[in-house]
Amino acid sequence: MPNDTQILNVQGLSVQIPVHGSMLRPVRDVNLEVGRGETVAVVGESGCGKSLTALAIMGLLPRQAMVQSDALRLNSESLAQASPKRWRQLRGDQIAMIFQDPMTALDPCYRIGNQMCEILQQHRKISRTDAMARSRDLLGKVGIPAPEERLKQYPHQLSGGLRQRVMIAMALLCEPELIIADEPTTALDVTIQAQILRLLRDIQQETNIGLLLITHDLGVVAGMADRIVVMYGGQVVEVGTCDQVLAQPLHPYTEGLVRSIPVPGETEQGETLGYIPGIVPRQVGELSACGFVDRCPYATDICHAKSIPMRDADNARLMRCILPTDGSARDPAVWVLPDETTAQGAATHGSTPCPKF
Amino acid sequence: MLREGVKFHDGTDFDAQDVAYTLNHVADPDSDMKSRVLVDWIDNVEVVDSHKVRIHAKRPTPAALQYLTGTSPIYPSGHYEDAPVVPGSDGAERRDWGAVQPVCTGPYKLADYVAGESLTLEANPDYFDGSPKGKPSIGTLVYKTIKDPETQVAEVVTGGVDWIWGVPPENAEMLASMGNLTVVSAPTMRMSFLSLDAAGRTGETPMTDLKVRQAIAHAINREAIAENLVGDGSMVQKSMCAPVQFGCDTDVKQYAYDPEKAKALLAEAGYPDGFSVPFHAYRDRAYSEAVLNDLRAVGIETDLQFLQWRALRPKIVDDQVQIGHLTFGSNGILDVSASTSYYFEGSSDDYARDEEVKAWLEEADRTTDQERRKELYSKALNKIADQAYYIPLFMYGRTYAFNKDLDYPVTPDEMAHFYLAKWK
Amino acid sequence: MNNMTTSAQDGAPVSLSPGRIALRRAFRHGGFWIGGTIILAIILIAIFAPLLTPYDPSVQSLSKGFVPPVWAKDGSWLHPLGTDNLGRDYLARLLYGARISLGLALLTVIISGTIGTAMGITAGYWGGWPDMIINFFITVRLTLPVVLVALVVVALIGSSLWLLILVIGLLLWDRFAIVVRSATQQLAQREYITSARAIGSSTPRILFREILPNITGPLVVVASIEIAHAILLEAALSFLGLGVQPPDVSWGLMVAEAKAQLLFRPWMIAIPGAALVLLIFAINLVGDALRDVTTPEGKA
Amino acid sequence: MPEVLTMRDVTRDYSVGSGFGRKQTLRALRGVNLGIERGTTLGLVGESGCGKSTLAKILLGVEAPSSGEVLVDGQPIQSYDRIERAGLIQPVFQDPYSSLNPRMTVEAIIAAPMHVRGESGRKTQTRVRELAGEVGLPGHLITAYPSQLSGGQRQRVAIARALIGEPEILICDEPTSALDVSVQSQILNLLHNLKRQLNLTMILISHNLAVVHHLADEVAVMYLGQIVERGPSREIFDAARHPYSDALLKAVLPPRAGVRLPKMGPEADFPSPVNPPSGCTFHPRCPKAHALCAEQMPKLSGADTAHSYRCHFPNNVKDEECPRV
Amino acid sequence: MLVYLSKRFLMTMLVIAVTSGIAFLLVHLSGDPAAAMAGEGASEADIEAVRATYGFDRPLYVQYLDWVGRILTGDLGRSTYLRADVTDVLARHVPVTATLGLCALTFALALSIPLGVIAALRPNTLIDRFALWVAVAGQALPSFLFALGLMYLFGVYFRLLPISGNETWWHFIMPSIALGYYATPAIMRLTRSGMLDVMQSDHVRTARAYGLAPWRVVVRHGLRHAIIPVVSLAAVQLGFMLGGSIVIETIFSLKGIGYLAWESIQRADIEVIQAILLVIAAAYAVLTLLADLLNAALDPRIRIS
Repeated sequence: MPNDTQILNVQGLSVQIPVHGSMLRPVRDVNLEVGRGETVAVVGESGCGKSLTALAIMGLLPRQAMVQSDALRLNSESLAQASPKRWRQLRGDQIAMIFQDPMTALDPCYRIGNQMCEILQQHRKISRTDAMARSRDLLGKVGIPAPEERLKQYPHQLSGGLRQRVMIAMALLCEPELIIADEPTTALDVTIQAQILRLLRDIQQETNIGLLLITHDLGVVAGMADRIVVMYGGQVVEVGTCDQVLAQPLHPYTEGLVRSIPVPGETEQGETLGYIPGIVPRQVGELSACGFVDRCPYATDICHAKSIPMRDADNARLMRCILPTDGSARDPAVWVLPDETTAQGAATHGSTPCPKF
Repeated sequence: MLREGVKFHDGTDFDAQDVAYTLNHVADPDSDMKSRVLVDWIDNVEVVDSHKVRIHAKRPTPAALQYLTGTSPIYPSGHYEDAPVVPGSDGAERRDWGAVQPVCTGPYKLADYVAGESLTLEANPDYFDGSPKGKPSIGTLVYKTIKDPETQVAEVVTGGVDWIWGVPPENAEMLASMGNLTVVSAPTMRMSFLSLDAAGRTGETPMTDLKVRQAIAHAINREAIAENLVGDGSMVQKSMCAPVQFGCDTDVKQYAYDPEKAKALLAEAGYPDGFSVPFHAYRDRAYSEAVLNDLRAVGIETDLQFLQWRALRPKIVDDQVQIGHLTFGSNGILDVSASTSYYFEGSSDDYARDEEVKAWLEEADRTTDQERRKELYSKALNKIADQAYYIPLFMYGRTYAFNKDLDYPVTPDEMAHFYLAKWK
Repeated sequence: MNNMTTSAQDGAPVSLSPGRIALRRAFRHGGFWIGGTIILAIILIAIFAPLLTPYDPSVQSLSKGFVPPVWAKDGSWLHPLGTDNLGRDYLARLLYGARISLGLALLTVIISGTIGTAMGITAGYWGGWPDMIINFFITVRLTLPVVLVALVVVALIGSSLWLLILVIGLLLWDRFAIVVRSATQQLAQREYITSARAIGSSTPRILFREILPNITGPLVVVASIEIAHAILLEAALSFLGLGVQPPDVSWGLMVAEAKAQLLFRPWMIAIPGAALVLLIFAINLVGDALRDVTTPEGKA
Repeated sequence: MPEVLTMRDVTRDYSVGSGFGRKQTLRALRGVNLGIERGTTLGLVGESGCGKSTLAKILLGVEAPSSGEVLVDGQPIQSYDRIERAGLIQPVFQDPYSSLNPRMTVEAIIAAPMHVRGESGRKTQTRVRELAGEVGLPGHLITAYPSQLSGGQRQRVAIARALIGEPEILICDEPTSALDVSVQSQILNLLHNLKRQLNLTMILISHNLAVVHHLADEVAVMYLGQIVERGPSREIFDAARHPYSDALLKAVLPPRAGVRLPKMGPEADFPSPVNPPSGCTFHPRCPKAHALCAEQMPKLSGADTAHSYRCHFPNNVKDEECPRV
Repeated sequence: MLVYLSKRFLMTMLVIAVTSGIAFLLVHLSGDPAAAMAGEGASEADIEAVRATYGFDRPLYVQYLDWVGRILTGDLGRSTYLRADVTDVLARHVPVTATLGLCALTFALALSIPLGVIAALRPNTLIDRFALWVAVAGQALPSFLFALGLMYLFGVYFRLLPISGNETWWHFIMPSIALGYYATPAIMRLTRSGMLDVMQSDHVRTARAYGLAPWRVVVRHGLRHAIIPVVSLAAVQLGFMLGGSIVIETIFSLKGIGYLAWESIQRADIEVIQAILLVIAAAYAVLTLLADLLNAALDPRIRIS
């Protein structure tokens, strides 16, 4: 992707958090790029570091977290050394964020209009009347009926779906170049989820902003993303376009995920589903092996011996695995294990050398 | 015969009409007078002429003059008309006589009064000449109630107030050494004694045994308590009366401090290992503790019930007090009939219930022959001592601390006579 | 982040119960150590008081009153902390006083804790009418000023030690009830309570096996607060002359007896006062530490 | 086959306070009729607030219906005492973090139903260990506390506890929605195997249609306290009649390349159960709503067949069969 | 809102009614107060007379109903010792205690809220530890010891402040500090934990994610929430202060209701004691009601449903 259309460029991002005497490393050496008008989905299960990556990009991590990066550029402005003041100017203005739970993300003590105006007036020299007018227009734009009245309402008077629309309107207030949406529909009902995703997608295409979508739901990714960044254990393990990754996952973790999801119409009723044995290890210390090695059915001695670097694969894809880059040497059957092995997996898990700090 | 030329604080003249009015009022059982013993003897009061009254007594009352000094100030006629009407029980109305602001004739007049808080007195410029009290020297007096003794001491030390009394005796020396204070101790008429249930009002207890009572008397080191604990101004009380009172015979049987004898007596009474008994007290816990300590030393274990007077009093009335550590101040009346008679004439406070003593005392209270009275009182007090009905312990002392610049004569009657005080 | 799985990874054959884990964390907590050591020392002093001093705390020697402590002029090792107005050894009184202060606090908290926990669990578990009624009682209790009510009762009935314990115990249950009620309400929504009902557990089994063990955390914290509260309340009542009565002695009573000496013999009030402050300080430290280790966000 | 579980016209009302004072009635269930045959699995689908969880609680006997009756094996559920009832119906809950008592060991949790029955001997102990193996729990975890287990392991413990009393009916309330996808599939496999081996009757409550599709023989769709459509799983997934079922099906986003977001979802929001819309409660959100829908609650169609539904204008139905005719 | 208010009012009335019964029972616990009221030297006949005068010979419930009946007509009874209507006596003492309580609360809030906020914003730093130690140490010091210490230091040693009485504002300084410091740790802790929670809440994260100025985040989106439970606690603490001022008022000879209560207990002035218990209960009930209303004003979720 050419540089001039790039909005966000993150290179070598790491986060370390001291907890009870040891140092957690929930994000390790993450590279990420988002272009104008592009939707990039960061996918992974709980504990993979995707949300912390987003917060690190926003500069919102708690004080005790240590963030390092080789590059953190927004529109070619380097933010690695930016002052807290500069961060505040950018947040809400050039980068906006939509959170998971619309029930709690709005301040219950203030009216919708009040909260929107507050943000607008923080970043723009604008009268309260004008700010209200813009807020109302945006509420209308995100499909909220009777926006004038909504401005005067408190968040708890709105349903979950409406609140998430308000959050989207809020994100659009200052016409940002990048929106980070962290699990924007997880807390919503399925029928509402479709509406909100569609709204996000429409707005993103209309305004040509970059959208960084953080989610665990591969279904959402399939509907929304241009490119997919798969994270596991704090690392990016695979990068590719949406269709490439879903159709032919390269990293065993991605493959295992895809194999474990039942799809009506594809998988049969009661068909034994694939699954990834074991559990996500604790992210402490330097890696001395592949982060996925304990759960990987393809693991070899090499995987145990050293950490695996990212490498290029076909069609401008990236993968962090020693298996062939063309997707060969994969066997869907390896994921379909008898249940007893689960037990074994969990049981033997403790005996495998856990990375020590 | 009343003095002429005396004026009330409101300017009206003081005459016989006022005296008769006041005394007739307080003698009325409905008058809400607290110390009935002081007025019960009055039948009615008659005006003879403008400055002469005649008091008709119900019976011969030799201490009448003493009682009159403690009864009540004389108020102007019609004084009680102002008493507020308050609801009584069952919707009936009664009048709160005591709520009327006093109008008197004394050297100081009341300038301001806030119940329970403060009292401001101003010198009475019209105070009659030739009064034995003399004209007051200090212009304005302000009494403040300060509840905590420590706070009182702190105030007098820092000059917040000029005069306090009831200073803890152990602080007297140190207060005196401060340099800006005069510290004086004086005896009082308040006596401290043990009431023993000789009459068996609480049931058949060891207290009904003379030997036990005598043992208790011997067990207590009264000298040590009076000297070391109660401090300056205190002294051992020898008889069940204040020595300054008329008729107080102190030459009665004395029980010397002798724990061995006490133990022997207990053994004789059938309690070689002592016994256990509830002990009621309400004032000055340290003094009670000292008594308890002595009792324990001879084998009498006590269960101290230290109560507010409010809680103790009903127990006394309800026959529940085997040993009571009580005090009595006789309202400053210098006559034994105000103290001894009160305790031994069969009232609810009488735990001796000795008919002979009662008869003697009643006769003495009604006889005008002073020698006969003395004799009768002596007989009664001797029997009380012999029987160890009550065990006299000590007379309270009182320590005063006041500004060095204040000339204040300390008197032994538990009263503050400010008309005698002056600034140096 | 994912530290919940640590032990599973260690494959430790011996599993630690949450209570043991909390205790383990407590032992790594500085405040718990300091406070716990002080409390333990005071408990030992209370238990072994007769071995630590040759004096009987209630034996008087009227002629030897107000001996100053050893560090003051005229002090001697005969009475290291001096004597009081009745000539009783001050150190002996201090040592024996710990017994009453601690014992009284413990007993009152057992009474108030039982009442409060029973009410709190009832209100929290059943909700509805029982909750309303108990809430009402809590409100009524809160509207009654503790010190005043205790004073009235003790002044009018008399202040025996047992009455004092009973009165304070009957007055201090409100915090237990409030905390237990809300903790139980939260628990009652947990699915394991629903599960317990679905597997046919009897109500007592649910209350004692499922709920009670899971509210021990807040319960212990409240108990520590209330122990301190009871000691302070007894001291306040003693200060007004209506607390513990002789020959028993408590630290509050010692402070009360010594307050007359505030200006001229300040050590007499300072010694029991310092003991009192130290004890409550230690209890508060331990209470704080327990709060830290039993609530996950306490250490945030 | 006989119905092992029958619900007849079950209604459940809650009284809810609204801010300052006034109590209102929330009708969580409005006349639910449901029958389940032995050995089948019924998937219960609907969005939050539709009454799924209330239904589960009533079946478990944890809550009583406001009206109507629940029959188990032909007997009213009240006629069983709490231990008998527990022997018939057992739950598996959504959140494995809150469904296990953190103060009890895995062994004690699994054995609890036996303890409640007063059986706590050696036999129970052996059975607990056997069962732990059957649900795939490593043996050494038997003495562990829930906080030391992963989410999947906890859910296995919950399943073992539900099975130890050998119940006839298993009620699984969102058994996998709190789990990561890679773990979810293990639990689905386990449930499927157990159901087959033990011939369990199962009620699977879920908002995830993929999960329901995977396990259920029959599907019932709930909307605002009512069952709006019920039929064999295959029929519902292939040819749903009720527009709401249709909307739910369309909202499923499979993780497959080339999938695009569905064109439309229901426009308006989920209505408040305190003030339900008039007529067909779905009409404010329904793309096919006519004036009739706002006035009249549709009757149940096809009640005598395997596939019943409540709609005036159903999909996939020939015009002449349409209920409004 | 109106429904809620009238419900709350009824509840409050019920609480006060039950409290009045308890107050009455407490005061009559020891049975008949006549013996004590009759004073030293009273004969049995005298006591009988007092008993009849004040109606103590009637059954307890009749006395109670009589008392309640009179309260309902606004008559709180009459002090037998002070010889004045209790209403007048209270009218003189309540303002003193109210002033003391408000001063003490102001002192406590002024100290605890900033300390709590700062501690929460910098958790586990020196300032946080300092605040916690202040709280732990503060709660360990009995208020009477603290009061005596203050008096010794500022009254006697430095002679900066008047020791006793309630004539001027200066007189209120030491008592207010002595009374208020005890509430400080509780309020500080609540502020701290409330701020800790709210600063980690989603809406504060939103506020920060939209670049709002730090003070806006802390005050508008943080403190505004954290203060809501503090309001309730402050009301409760003020209620405690009304009842708990006995010791402080006695030490500083401040003629408030605590002082009056203690004096009246010793004087067996039962009508005053009853009335004080009732007034404190009513004040507490009113305070909690006010706190609820204030909370409703602060939190629209309570206000608008």
